[in-house]
Amino acid sequence: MTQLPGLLDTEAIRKDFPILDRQVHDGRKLVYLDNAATSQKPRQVLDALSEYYERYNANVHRGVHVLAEEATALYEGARDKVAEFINAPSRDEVIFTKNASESLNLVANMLGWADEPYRVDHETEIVITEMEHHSNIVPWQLLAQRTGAKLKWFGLTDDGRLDLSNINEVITEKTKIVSFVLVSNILGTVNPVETIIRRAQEVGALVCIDASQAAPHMPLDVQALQADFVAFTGHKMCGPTGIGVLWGRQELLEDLPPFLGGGEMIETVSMHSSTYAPAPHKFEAGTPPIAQAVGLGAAIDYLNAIGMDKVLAHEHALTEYAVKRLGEVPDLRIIGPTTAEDRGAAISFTLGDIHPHDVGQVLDEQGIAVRVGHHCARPVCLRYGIPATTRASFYLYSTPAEIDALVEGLEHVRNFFG
Amino acid sequence: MTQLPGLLDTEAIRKDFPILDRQVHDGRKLVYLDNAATSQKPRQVLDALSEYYERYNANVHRGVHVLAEEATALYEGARDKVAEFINAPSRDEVIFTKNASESLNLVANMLGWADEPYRVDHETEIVITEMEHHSNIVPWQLLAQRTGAKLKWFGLTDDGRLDLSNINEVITEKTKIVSFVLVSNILGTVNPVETIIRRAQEVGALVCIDASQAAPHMPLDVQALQADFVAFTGHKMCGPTGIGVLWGRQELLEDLPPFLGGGEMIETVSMHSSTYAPAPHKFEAGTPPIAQAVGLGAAIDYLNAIGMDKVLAHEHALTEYAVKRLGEVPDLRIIGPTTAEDRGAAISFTLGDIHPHDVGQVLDEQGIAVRVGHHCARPVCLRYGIPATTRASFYLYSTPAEIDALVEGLEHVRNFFG
Amino acid sequence: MYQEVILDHYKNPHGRGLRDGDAEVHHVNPTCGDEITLRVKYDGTTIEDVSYEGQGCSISQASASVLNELLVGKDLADARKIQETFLELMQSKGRLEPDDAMEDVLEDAVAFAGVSKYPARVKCALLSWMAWKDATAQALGGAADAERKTA
Amino acid sequence: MYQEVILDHYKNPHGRGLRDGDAEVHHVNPTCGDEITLRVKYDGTTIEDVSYEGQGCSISQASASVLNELLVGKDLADARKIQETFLELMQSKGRLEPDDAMEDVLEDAVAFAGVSKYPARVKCALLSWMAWKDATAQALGGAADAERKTA
Ligand SMILES: Cc1ncc(COP(=O)(O)O)c(C=O)c1O
Ligand SMILES: Cc1ncc(COP(=O)(O)O)c(C=O)c1O
Repeated sequence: MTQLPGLLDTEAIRKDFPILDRQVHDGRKLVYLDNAATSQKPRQVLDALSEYYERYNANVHRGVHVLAEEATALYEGARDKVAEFINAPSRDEVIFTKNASESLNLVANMLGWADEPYRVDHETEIVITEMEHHSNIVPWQLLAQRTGAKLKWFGLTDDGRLDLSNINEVITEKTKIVSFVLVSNILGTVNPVETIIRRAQEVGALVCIDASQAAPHMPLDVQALQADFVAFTGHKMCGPTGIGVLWGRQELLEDLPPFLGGGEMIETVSMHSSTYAPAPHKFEAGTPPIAQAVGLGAAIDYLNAIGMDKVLAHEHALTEYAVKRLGEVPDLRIIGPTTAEDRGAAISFTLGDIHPHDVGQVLDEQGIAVRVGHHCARPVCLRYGIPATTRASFYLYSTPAEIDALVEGLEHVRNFFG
Repeated sequence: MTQLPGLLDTEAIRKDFPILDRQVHDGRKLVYLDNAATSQKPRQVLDALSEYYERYNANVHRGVHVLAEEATALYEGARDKVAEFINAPSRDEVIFTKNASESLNLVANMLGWADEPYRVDHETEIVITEMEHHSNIVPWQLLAQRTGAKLKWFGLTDDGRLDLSNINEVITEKTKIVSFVLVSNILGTVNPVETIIRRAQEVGALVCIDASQAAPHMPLDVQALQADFVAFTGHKMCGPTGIGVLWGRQELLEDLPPFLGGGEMIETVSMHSSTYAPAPHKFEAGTPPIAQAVGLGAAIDYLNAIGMDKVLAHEHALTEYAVKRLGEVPDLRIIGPTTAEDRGAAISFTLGDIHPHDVGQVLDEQGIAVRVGHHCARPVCLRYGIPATTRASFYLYSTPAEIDALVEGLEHVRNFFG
Repeated sequence: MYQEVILDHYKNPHGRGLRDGDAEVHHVNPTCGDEITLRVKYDGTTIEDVSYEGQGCSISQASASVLNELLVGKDLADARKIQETFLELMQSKGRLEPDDAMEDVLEDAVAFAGVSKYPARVKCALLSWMAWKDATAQALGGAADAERKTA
Repeated sequence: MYQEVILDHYKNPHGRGLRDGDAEVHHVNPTCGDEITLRVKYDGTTIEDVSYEGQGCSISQASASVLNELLVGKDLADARKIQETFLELMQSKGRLEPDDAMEDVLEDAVAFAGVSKYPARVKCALLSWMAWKDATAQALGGAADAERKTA
């Protein structure tokens, strides 16, 4: 087996993930390299879910019975865990949503309905980048259409990085919000947060960071980031589906208007008018994803026990190895940074003119699960003049042997369509 | 044991619900009468969740690998189950949300951003009722504030029913949408859908029905209801938290604009503009609550195996018994209909001037879980001049013995504070 | 949680009713609808009266009664100490066993120690105390709002 | 799924390229970016030519090639029958074993039977067929949009 410095003890870790034992296509071992789409879940998370439902399940808040108090303590305890995980100054800055997409829509809608100085309207500008996930494009397009604001964006360099050469023209005094991805899900690029934030602060614009591909893979410190909002999603970080997070600076959450209205987010309701609870509850309408928050808390416990710095080192080692091995495959072109520097463990590529759908399908027949398509980042495909890419993405249980299997699989693809 | 006609075999059913074996407060048997807040989950649902994560977990749509195809089939299969459960003409009319609150907000927002003839604006009116859950009040208050539309509502009669005497003044030619609850979560009232719909259709208004307390407890047929939208929530019907449903008529879903933007809900995206996928996907931005949909599907299988008409009969028998037994408790006043006719199995009451918090707490000490407060329906409390109520609510596993325990518990409360 | 002392105060509240005051506040516990209207009257920094009307559960009612009994006649500094000690006890999640020193400060109010185990009820117990703090800030000047936020 | 026939059509497509036509449509499969521009030329109700350009996976490319081979020279009624049979096969979720009658109608196109087991790929196989249906509706009048919706 290939030995790389910095690898985790994947043999032990893989035992925690029941699905990794699965066989597909008549006995082929599953090689799961679709982690940027969603991660698998360790038994510890599944146990936390079952235990929640089997022992504590009740609706949260307002209850005076045992189950309601226990369920509330578990739900709010998960908020504490998230707050600590991202080093939030206050637990009240952690809002539970259903996924990162809702988190980003929440920010866009808060700003659309806000009073000055936050209000986005026809005299103001919104800035994103060309490498955003659709979930960080469409909400801003909708906001721009509905308010008349102008949507601007940073383009990309040929080697898959943000082109910040015109930063002073893109982010201007008119800019109200700059929203960008910390780690691209299609290119793998890790973006230079500081440069962008510095300029945004200069002009007094708010900054929202899409950390969906960062939170699962590296230590995340919202205070060090200095952003105003940070969004991520549970299912990519060993947690259940149905749960996302928006972190926002407390004073902003106090000032900004609610988005969804309903139970739990109110202070007092009459038919004529309502007042709202303080954040985070103001932004959590209806019965929250209680079990899913508890599951996310268990996922965070799991990741903490391993150590996010170790996860990062593991993936960095794998990425280095993968970039090298993929470089050996003829006709393979990596879309995105071609070294492991400032890049995450999602690697997109094309293989000659074999269509990614065909690449993915033939890999699948060998048990290798990759994602193909535009990965909800179609503007990136347009930018590089390709219809789609094949993407392999790794996580804490991925191994060099799986990368070897991928490379072998790609050889087979080439022969098949050759 | 009390024998009532129409009861289910609760002894068998209760074996499916692990939590019902739980003991609280040093060995007291749990008597769970907080079902209107959330239901417990049968093992079949928990197993479906675990199986999903242990064998099939992947992100849905667009994947060409086995897990992605299986996960997609399971997720879309859950949509089929929901469609059949509510007798939807088409599966594409079933939108998965995170809870009923999101479903209701989705309707309000679609109408706010819609083109004519659906658009709600300052020349139009919105109609709700005084017995709505906050989740069917606040979204409309927000919509009214943000569009200038006028919010109107039906009041309540002294015996806890809708006062429709002025229906022609409340619902007028200006009315664009009438949104009301099918079964009240605080009063238990079952509302006369037909009368309201007839008037709404007369003036060409859309109708949205909050079926959160109906879907779990009775057969639901959206075609028979003749509404335009129907909302409900998974966690109250044996399903997981984190999943809700909005059913909407296909032509409306085609015409109305999207709400949340992001991955999965698009057809094609460029930096300049985007087009949207057909419904239901248009309204499902981001990674959906996949496991939760699968869990809801399993809950529906479970309920179907018992039969919703049988569930209804069971709860009706319990409600009749409970109304009778509660009537024997001195100083107890039922808030809502005092017979089992046209009422669901949630019964609110006051007990002399003992505060509901105290009632609930002392019941809890005896292992009896009820909800106290305004049950996210504060206008009802204001209407009846009470600060709050105590609410006992039943489900398919509830028994006459549990009602007896409640009545005994209330005697104890009276003695304690007497 | 329902100590005899609490039930006594609930059934026979001290100083209930609204009387003359320097400032009046109205506080609501939105999660359960408990309400209190509370007035303070100062003579310099001495608390001459705390009068109140309200509706709510036994905990919130008894707590207001205990507050009246403890604070009336005290100097502001002492009252603050009592309020802070009570707050500390109520936020202890049942983990704090009141010692003699605490009992000396809180007198009857130590009976609320058990309530701190019930997060949903802690707000009931604190309602009148927060109202008093707010009213005091108003009566003696100072930023009432700022005080509420840090409470 | 990758039958020899499919790979052959993929590697050596029939009738590829855009030629003169009565109507042109551009269809996209948004989930994977497959695209086709397709033109039909009719001589009365006889299909004189189906020409196309596109990019996409082997399935969508081969399917367009098979379409060209099967439909050119056919009468519209026969072509419709072929299109409908192909649609039926592709929507069968792998549950339909093509019989002799079906093979007679579909010829090379029966090779796509295996694709119907892969929901993500069915749209690839159908792309050119939907484009043809749309283009035909445009060329011969009739509501192309309505046709697309029911497709
Ligand atoms: C009548 C009614 N409507 C809406 C809701 C909101 O459901 P959820 O909290 O799941 O969004 C509830 C339950 O809380 C309800 O009882
Ligand atoms: C960079 C990025 N942003 C946002 C999202 C959206 O996350 P979700 O689908 O959980 O809302 C994803 C994942 O799909 C992503 O990779």
